[in-house]
This record gives sequence, C-alpha cells and structure tokens, in this order.
Amino acid sequence: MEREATPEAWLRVVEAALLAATAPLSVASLRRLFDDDPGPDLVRRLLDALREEWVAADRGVELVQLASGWRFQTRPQYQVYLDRLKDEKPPRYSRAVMETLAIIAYRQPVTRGDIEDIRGVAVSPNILKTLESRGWVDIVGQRDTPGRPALFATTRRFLDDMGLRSLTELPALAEIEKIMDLVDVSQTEQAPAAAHEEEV
Amino acid sequence: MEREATPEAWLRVVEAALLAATAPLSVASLRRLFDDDPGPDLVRRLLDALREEWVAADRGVELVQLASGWRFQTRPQYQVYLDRLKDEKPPRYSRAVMETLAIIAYRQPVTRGDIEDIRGVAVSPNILKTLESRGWVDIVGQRDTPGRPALFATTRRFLDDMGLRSLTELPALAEIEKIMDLVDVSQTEQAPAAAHEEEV
Amino acid sequence: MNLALDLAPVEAQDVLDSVARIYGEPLLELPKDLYIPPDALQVFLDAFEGPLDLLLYLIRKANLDVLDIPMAPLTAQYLEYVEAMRQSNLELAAEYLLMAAVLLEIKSRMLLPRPTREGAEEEDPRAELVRRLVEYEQMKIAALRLDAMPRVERDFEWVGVFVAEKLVERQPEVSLHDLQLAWLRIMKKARLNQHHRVGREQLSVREHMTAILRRLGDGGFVVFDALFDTALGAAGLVVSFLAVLELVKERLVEVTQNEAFAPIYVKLADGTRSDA
Repeated sequence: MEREATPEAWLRVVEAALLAATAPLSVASLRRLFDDDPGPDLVRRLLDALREEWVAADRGVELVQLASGWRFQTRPQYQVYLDRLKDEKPPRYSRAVMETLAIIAYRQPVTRGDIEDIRGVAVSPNILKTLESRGWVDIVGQRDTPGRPALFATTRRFLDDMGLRSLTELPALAEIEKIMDLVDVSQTEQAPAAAHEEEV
Repeated sequence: MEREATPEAWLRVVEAALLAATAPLSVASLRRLFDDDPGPDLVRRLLDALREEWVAADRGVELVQLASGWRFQTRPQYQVYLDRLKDEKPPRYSRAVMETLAIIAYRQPVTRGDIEDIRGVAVSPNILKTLESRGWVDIVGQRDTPGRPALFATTRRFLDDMGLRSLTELPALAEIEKIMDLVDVSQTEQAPAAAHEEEV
Repeated sequence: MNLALDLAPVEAQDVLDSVARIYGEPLLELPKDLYIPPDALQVFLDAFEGPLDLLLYLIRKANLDVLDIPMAPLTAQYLEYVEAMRQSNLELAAEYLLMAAVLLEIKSRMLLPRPTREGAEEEDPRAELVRRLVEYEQMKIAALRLDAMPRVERDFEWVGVFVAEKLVERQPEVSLHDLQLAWLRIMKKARLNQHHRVGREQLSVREHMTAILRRLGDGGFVVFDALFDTALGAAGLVVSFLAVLELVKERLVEVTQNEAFAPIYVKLADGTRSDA
C-alpha cells in the first residue's frame, strides 16, 4: 500500500481521511498522513484535484475549505431529503440571539455592555450562553475598564459552521456604510459631526 | 431536485444520506428520504449499485451492510494512514523499564539479581514481563547458582525493531562515559551531582 | 434619501404580517381610542427587539427619512404606543420609557433657537439618535443575512464516515537514543560503587554469549567446533572463543573432553537449561 506512491493512491488516502474526519483537517494535518512528508504544495494540489473530482461527479457531497481546514459536507440542495431522516429539528435562533451574534461577529471583541448599547436593550445572559454552548462565541479577554467586563468574540467553529474561511467572508456591510456616508453628508450640511465616523 | 426523478439522482441522495449519517441507516429509513416511497426493493437495488460504484472507484471508503443497516466505513487497509492523524501521544515506557532493557542489552545474559544490583533497586516482575511480551527479551538459560535464576538476553526481534544488525551496533558508550567523567569532575566541584539527572 | 427604508422592507413586512395574521387586522394602525386587548399589544410588543427597533419600524411605516427625522410626529407616535402599553398594565421594559425621555429631550432641544456663531461646535440634537438607529439597523440587517447563510445542521451536514479499525494496542516507541540515555543514567548512579566499562568488544562477546546459550538451549551436547562460524572471520572467531571462555568462567556452560584430542563437547551447565 505504502509503496503505491501514485498520485491516484495519494488522492484516495486524502479522500478517506477527509471522509472519516470528525473535524476539518488542515493541510498540516493531511501532510502527516504520509510516511514521507509530501509538503504543503502537493497536498494542496491533491485537495484541489479531489474537490474537482467530486464536483465533476455531481454528488450530493462536496469538499469545502473552512477556517480550520478542509471538510466534506452535504450540498444544501440535499437538505430537504436529509431533513426527512431527522428526529429533531436543528435549533432556530431568536432575533435577539442572531442580532447579538451579528454584533459580536462584526464588532468583535465586544463586551455585553457594547452589545446592549447597539441593540438598545438589556442582553439576557441566556443569549450569550446559547451562543457559547453552540461553540460560536467565547470570551477572549477582559476590557481594562472598571468591572473588567468580559470581551466576546466569535470562534473558528462559528466560521466552520457557517462555511466560511475567515471573518472577511462575512456578508459585507457595504450598503449600510453608504448610509453612513449620507448621514455624514447630511450632518455636515446642518452641523459638523465628524466624530461619528470613527465611532461607527 | 425533487423533480429529477432519475435513478442517478436517487443514487446521489442515498449516497449523501449515508455519508452524513452518524449511525447505520436501515432500508426502512432510507425509504423515508423520498417524497414518494420508492419501496424496499428499489432502495436495495440503489444500495447495491452504490456499493459497486464505490468498489469500482477503488476508494478508501466502502459501503457495507450490517445488522442494523448500511453505512460507509473506511477500508481496513487505510487504518495505517488514519492512525497517523491521531493526536494521542505514543505511550512511553517507564524509566525502570528502559533501564532494565538497557542493562539486559549491554550486559546480557543477566539475571534479575544482576539487574537489581546495577540499578540498586528491586525489579518488579512486571517490568520483565513487559519486555518479554514485547518480544524484546527472553530467557536464554538459568545461572547455576542457588535458586537457579533465569538469565535474560535480548532477542533477534529487539535488534530488528531497533534497526540493528548486531548488538555491536548499539551506541558505544565508552567515549560518552569518559566525557561524563570530565563533566562530573568539573561539576562536582561546583554543585552536587543531583542536577545531572536532568541533563541526561 | 429613502435608501435606508428600502434596505429591508421584507423585514418590516414580516412584522406587519405576523401581527396581522393573528388578529386578522393590521394592528399597526393602532386605533387611538379603541380598546386593544392587552395580549394583542403584548404580541405587538414582542415583535420588537426594543425601542430602537420600534422606532425604526415607525420611521419606515411613515416613510420618514431616517437622516432627517421629523421629531415631533415621531415622538408623538412613539408615546402613543408606549402609553397604550402602559394603560394595559403591560410590563414595559425600562428601555422603552428611557427612549421616550430621550425623544422628548431631543424634541425640546430642536425647538430652541440654534446658535449660529459657535455653530461649528453645535451638533444636531438628533445626531446621536440617528447614529444609534443606523448602527442598530446595520446589525439588524447583518443578523438577517447571517441567518440566511447556509449553516451546518440546518442547511447542510458534515460528512463523517465510520472508521473501521482493528484495535491494535499501541506499543511505546523506543529509540537507540532512549536506550543510550537509560544506560548512561544507570552508569552514573552506579559510578560510586563499581565501574562498568562496556565497549564494542565486550558487547560483541556478550552477543556471542547469548547466541551460544540459545544454541545450547535444548540441553544437549554440541561439538565445540560447531560453535564457531568461520564466516565471521578471524576477529569473529576470537570473539566467539572469548564468549565461550566467559560462559565457562560464569559457569553457564560445561566443556567436556573425554581424552586428549577427542572432540570437545559443550553443553549448558546443569541447571542452566531454561526448561529445567
């Protein structure tokens, strides 16, 4: 087996490892599969070849690159079928939870107080607990202000679960920034309020 | 998707369901995937076709039928690769085992009493059992002294596992010991020898 | 200038629908003097994530420009809702009342004549509110988009096939270096008592000792000459011979010869046999 050092054999090894993995596998991990380290470039080429192979076969499963590595996942079009096998539905999150998540994702690191300032309401501890227990959010430190409030940020798991490689792949806030420009313009006409720009 | 009611599309659905399943799926479960029940016979034909497809592609993963249903699993030949991804650190022999092994290797044939003399502590039978069950040490005779103690020596397997052709290829120690003597002399003047343990 | 209002009209519509669906009437047209069942109001209130959300809704409903909010009508409308809720003895979060105060304060400041001289320093009294509304709206839309993204378990599943493995006990790995370290440790400890000198020669003698013991393992006699493999060369033969001598010295083997020039036989010493 080990002696069949053909690209085809390597592909099958990488494929088996990725199909069996319980978490995304990094290129560094995949290099460990082989007795002789194939190096990162070869592994990346194998991953690309593998991804294309699965796309070409038009399967219900695809190879994707996520924040913490590569993983096979089912394509969303197939969820309608897979849902029929499920006993329980995946959790639905309330608007409060999703807004809190969005604020942490886009403004991280933030304290609970920051979140409350933006949402204009108190943030119940349950909301943060929900996000923490899902593994999407955790505490990354404490702000150096009185009370030393905890600073929340999103996790790698959050990116993985959302199919993202990095925070930069989050939906852009571009259109809203346009509004902010307008706000500034309109405000400049009435009264200068340059300070706002930085705050947002 | 639902409208593409071709056998190929069904295959892909069954495949995606089986790849994503966390437990074997029965034929009855798989029938639930579809809006219109395809019946058990068609599902079984799909499973057979799917199994053959994966066998033909010679992948590292195969579709197998178990008592509780069908599941994809890695082929045994691939275990050697997948094992390399495990983070768990390889077990290590205790210091007592290693010292006993070293004494047997360098001073063979030796009795348990010899080992105890050299180490200055009692040698538990478990230590020798560990080395014997590993196939590295065996009894080559008994010394003709009261109690007729067993004589231990290293085996051919030990040499093979260490990549040696003969015991003479064991690391020579004379030079190192000499160096250590020098080190000891210089260090004894300054500090007690206890610290040396860690250096080695 | 109505860009902000166009951004997520669907969301506003959702709020409308969800309330209307339950009571068959668009509750958003809250009648001023009509009795509204408290639970209807509760549903209405629950549709909002707080005063900012409610304000944004009112601004959109009235098709107002978020950047140039007419404070008087907005404040009036907001207070109407808050008052209706209070009259129904609904538990109203403190934030709603706080916002009412903020709106009234802004409204009153708007009524004051603007200082023209130091105008450069003066801010529009609404600026802070607008900033908060826009920032909240930004996050509200971001939350919707985030929620719409494919997410594991809801929109797709991880693949994880069963790993078929034979349970092989993992054995510790030992390197020559480990062995060397172990030996050096022993030597150090033993130095005070005795001095072990182990060099290559001694080792090869020891190796041959072991080999000979194995050879004689069945307890029978072996012809002396047969213990020597001429393929080993002169050095090897000497080592083999030294090994026999050492074995004799340690009384591990017996060497016998019936008469001069007769074949020499070697056998394990009595009691040396491992199966004895």
